[in-house]
Amino acid sequence: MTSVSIRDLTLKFGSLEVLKSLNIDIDEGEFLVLLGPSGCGKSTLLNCIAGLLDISDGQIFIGGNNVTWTEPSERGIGMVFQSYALYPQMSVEGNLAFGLKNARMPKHEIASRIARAAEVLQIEPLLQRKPAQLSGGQRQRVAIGRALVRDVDVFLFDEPLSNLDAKLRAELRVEIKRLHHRLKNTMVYVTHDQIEALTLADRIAIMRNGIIQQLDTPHEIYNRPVNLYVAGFMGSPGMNFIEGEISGAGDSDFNFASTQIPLARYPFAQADRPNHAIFGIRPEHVSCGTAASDEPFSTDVEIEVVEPMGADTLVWAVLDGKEFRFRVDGQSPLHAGQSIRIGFDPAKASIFDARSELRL
Amino acid sequence: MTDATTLATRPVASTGLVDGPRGGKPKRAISPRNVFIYGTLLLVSIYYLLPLYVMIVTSLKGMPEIRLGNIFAPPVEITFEPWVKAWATACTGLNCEGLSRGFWNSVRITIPSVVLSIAIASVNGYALANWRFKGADVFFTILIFGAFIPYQVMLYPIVILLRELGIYGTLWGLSLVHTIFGMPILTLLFRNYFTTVPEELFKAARVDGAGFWGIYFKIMLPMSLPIFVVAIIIQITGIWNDFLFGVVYTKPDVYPMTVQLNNIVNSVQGVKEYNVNMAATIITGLVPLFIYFVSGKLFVRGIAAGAVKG
Amino acid sequence: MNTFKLFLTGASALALSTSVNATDLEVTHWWTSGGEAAAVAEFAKAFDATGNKWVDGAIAGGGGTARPVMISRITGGDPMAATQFNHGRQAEELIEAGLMLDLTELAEKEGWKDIVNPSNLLDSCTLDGRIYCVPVNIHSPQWLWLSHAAFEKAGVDVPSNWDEYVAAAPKLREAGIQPLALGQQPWQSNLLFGAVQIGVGGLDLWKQVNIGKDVDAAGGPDMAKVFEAMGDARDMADGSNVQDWNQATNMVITGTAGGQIMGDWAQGEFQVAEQTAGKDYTCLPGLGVHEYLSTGGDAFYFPKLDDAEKTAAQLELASVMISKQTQVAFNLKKGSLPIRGDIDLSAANDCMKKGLEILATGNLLPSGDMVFSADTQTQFNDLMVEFMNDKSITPEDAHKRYVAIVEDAD
Amino acid sequence: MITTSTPAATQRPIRLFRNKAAKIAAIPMILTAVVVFMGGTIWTIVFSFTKSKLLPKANFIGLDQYDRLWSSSKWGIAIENLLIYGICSLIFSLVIGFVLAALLDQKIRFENTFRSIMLYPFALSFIVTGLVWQWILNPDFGIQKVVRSMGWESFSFDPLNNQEIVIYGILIAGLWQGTGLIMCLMLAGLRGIDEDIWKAARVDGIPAWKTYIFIVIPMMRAVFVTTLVIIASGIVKLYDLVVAQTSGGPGIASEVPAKYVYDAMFLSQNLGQGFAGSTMMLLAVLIVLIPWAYMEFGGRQRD
Repeated sequence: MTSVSIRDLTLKFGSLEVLKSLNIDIDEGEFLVLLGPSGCGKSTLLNCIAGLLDISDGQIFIGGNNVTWTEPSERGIGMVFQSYALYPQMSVEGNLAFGLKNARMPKHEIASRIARAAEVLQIEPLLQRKPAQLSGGQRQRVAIGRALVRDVDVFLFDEPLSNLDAKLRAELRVEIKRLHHRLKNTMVYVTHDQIEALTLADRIAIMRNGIIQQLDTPHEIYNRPVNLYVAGFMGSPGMNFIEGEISGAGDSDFNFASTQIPLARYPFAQADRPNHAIFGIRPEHVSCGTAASDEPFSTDVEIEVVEPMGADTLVWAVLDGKEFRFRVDGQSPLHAGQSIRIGFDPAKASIFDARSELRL
Repeated sequence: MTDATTLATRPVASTGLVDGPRGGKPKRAISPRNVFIYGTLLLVSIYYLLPLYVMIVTSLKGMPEIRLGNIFAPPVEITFEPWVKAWATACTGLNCEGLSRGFWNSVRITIPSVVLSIAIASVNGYALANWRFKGADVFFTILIFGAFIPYQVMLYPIVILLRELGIYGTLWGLSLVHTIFGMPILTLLFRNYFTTVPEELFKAARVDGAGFWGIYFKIMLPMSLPIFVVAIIIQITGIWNDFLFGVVYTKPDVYPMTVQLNNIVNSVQGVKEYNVNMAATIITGLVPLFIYFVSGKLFVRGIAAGAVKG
Repeated sequence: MNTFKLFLTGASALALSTSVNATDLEVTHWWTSGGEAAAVAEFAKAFDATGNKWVDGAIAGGGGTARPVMISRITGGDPMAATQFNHGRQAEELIEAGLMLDLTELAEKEGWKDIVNPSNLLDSCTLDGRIYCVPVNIHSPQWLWLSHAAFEKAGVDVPSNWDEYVAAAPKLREAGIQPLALGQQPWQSNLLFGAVQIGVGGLDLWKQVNIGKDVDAAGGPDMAKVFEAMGDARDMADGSNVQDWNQATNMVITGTAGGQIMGDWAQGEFQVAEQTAGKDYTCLPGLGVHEYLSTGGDAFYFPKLDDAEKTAAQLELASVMISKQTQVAFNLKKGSLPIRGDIDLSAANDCMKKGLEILATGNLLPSGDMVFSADTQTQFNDLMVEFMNDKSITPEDAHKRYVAIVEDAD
Repeated sequence: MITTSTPAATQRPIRLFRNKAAKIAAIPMILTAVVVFMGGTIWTIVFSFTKSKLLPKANFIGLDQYDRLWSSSKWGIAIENLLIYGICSLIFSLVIGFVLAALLDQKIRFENTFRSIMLYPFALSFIVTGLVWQWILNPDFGIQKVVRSMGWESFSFDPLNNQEIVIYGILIAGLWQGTGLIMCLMLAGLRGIDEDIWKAARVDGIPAWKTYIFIVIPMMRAVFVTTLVIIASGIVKLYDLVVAQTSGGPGIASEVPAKYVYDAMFLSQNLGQGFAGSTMMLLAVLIVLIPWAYMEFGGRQRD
């Protein structure tokens, strides 16, 4: 059963097209993350779903109903904002009750819903406080609670964790995931943080300039990005890209400078390949030292910078004149200036047409 | 816990201090910078306080002393007679009741005018900031244009308007006039203030099912105290001090205090009684001054919120 | 024009009458100085004696402040019951628009035509044969007021005419006395000019220029002399920094100034200061040269009200204002001349008596308000006040600009 | 799956009635803008082409009133005065207001006291302001006399009685009344500037005055816009202060346009002339305001 469906959604501000004919179907109980850099239109899309922006063309369905022209409060959604957007002059309880009061719900029903939400989010002791007296994490819990009490099928999150510090962000992230498992609501979640996207999402939609680049599971997006943009956007540190030529038709090679990478193991999507291509390999798919020699491809590189990050270490090296990053175990005793052997399996790589930037 | 951390920390042995700057930087109370700042501020303060001082001192002197002495000298013999005269017995035409006659009229004019003008301007600002609709900017521009129209120019058109509405000469008519002429600046301030309210708050309220008025009364109003204070002060000051509208659009039994002030100051009976004029001037200004001093801090906060963003 | 008339009348039908007591009449005027207020009190007393009530609507600041109030209220459909206006041409349009009460019946009944003297006063209240206002006093602006104390101090005899006065000016200066006191308001400079014009230029010239609007006469050598005299006056007034006319009068009263050219209303100030004409001060009509007075004055108009009781009370007020007793009481306080010739003013002082004599001999001129529109008057005011304050303007320049205004005058 | 055949949940709202409540709430503003300000302005312009005297009458005479207006030396003086006053008032208000705000922003003691002292004149009307300064500047009582009595006999400071400088005498009073508010606005603007800017400037060794002029002031655009609207509207409307202080004198040396208009309408009883004067004033305002409106609304993107 589809929970939220977006058909040919277009949004224009004057002559500027902000969202271009988008189509998304979100299943019931699905956790969809809209991911992209700032200005890509992801928050705008969320506001359209919520009904806070009037769209220029297309349709929006929620729970099977056409809500394209429906008021936000009647769409059956709850929304959580980046800045929490708590009403400063109301207590936590007042904040939770405000929407319900507007819907003229009976008092006892309001009370029981608040009690339930407070229990779920463990904010019972805070109910009488004002937002100003809460910490950032507590505020965001209350903001989630405000969506919760509405007892709706669809939750919309607009970068809810961006204002929190790293530690709290990780905690609340888990909590949102737990909440999703427990409530099984449909959730649409906007973020620019790929870790959040990868950890939370059932599916991720990567957006750029008002267009969805790829809509798929985190695994697919990570391992099989459909284009150069998605490949570069996902992963931190980012994928290594090397520009070069593909030679041969069957078991071809990728050539750049004096290096040749055999592509026999690479699963090409189609038979005809352009000459000019970009080869991408993630730093974490590179092995080094003795293990490197076991890989289908291996070569020597010179280390420029070593960045120990605790659990692992990021190494910046030079591979035949190109900058090349790879990740090694945190315990590896590497140092700048050293020469080392690295290797990887081209099957794990991604190769893109240099002109169209699409995956080959 | 603390013990553990201290123990775990590798102690760094002190290697001793060498000569040179050590510890907190010494601060001198009388630095050239402070002398400059406070000196300038004191000088400026004298410029601002001088007229008030002259007003008060003069109002406490008798006429002979004024004629002889200099205006900055404190009174040799303090007399409250000018104050009594200004308040209770100064004459204009046949009425010798001083300013007291107009005081309550001013109150009766000011309160409804302030309430009406602020109510309308705040809703305007709110609609302009949060519910933009097509053409709103055009109307707002015209409104700002209105801020530049000298009142005198609009006297006749307003007379015609009030007559057509059938409220010429009534208190409501006067309140309407104050509302109209207060609207440009107030709307500007309110609009600027409401645009500083986070948009997400407004969105959250819409998701919560609150409409135009619901958001205004339940969300915006309770968090706008500072800007309301600014608006109230500006309006009370303006309306209380207004002379032209008060005299043109009402009649003698509801003339505001400023009409009496004008009469006292402009009815010269022989010599100008500067002391009475000054006392009358201070008395007339007391209400706005009082309100201003009571709410000075909120005023600055409100101004900050109403002017910074635009 | 017609539509305007229509909505004016339509609007007055909407007029709100908020007073409870129908016989309360609100009277607007700008008489707020000491002598003036005392005079108004006489009107109020007399009117209250008829059982009605005078509601005083004094607005200080002169016609400039009061006039917008009056016009707004009359056109706004909420008029006062009576209002002061200079008679002359100022209220013509309000009458034409049908906003003023017609007093003709009352005037005929009481025979105003016979009692008002000089009769041209009533003429200026008359439009198309109907009478719309009550003249209450005669004012003549061409008086020179001299302080005995000042001349005594300077060691000169009190002058008996303009030329002697000009000659005495340096002596006054030496003695630290302001020779001529002049208020800064524009109309005072123009009044000075009017007085100099009749005093120095004489009657014929005055008539040719002011009534005949004769541009040649205005540009002629006689007028040049008038402007030279104005130059003298400017030198004598140099250093006079007061604003209001009665502040200037007060300088004469206290002897800090030698003299002032001001209308007969200055008389009221001397009276309030308890000074005696001939002993403490001297008054010279027509600057002591040509003893002519132009007669203007104040009048009261009665806006139309749609309340019969009020209308009756308005007529009653008009009748009270013109009655013998009130005229005497009012004008004695005001220092002006009464508008009827049939009353006994034995209580009048020297100056008033001088005025009455001139009135009786008929050496009279219409006032500036009657011959020129307010617009032209204001242009004269501006020119004269500019001239009196700016020494870079020569009498010749001022003369030229004067002629230009006369050319366009209406 | 969704059933695409589901009829729309609601009728498509008609454009005009979208935001209905907001539009209804804006009616007073729209009426004021259109009926009063626009209507009044058009009415004024129309009657400026007539020969109206005491009452507005539609007897058109073309541009005669404008001829007369521009050939009048009084109007010329009024315009000149307004220009001098306007430019000086604008510059001094902004400079003094900003400098005072910057001084108060130095984390000084007694900030509240100083601020109150500078702001209190704002609570007083122009009439009162004019009277007090007339009194202080009066050569027979005020500063001039005091200085002379201290022994400096030749000292001369009587701006209100000197044609050349009378407008500056009015300026002194105008600044006294208005700069406090400007200072407050500026202070608010300064407080809105990120502290880090100052830290960055300090680390970079940029002198304070340079930081103010090149970094802080450009960041305070919004405050300056509001301030300009307030100052400029005050300048155009300058009337009460002049009347209270000098009544346009000495002579006609301190006439201003608003006073010219008022006097034409109510002293000269020449409405047409007054309306012609006000039309010129409104025209001047429009010339200033239209670029502003364009900057404020035209160039800006909606977000």
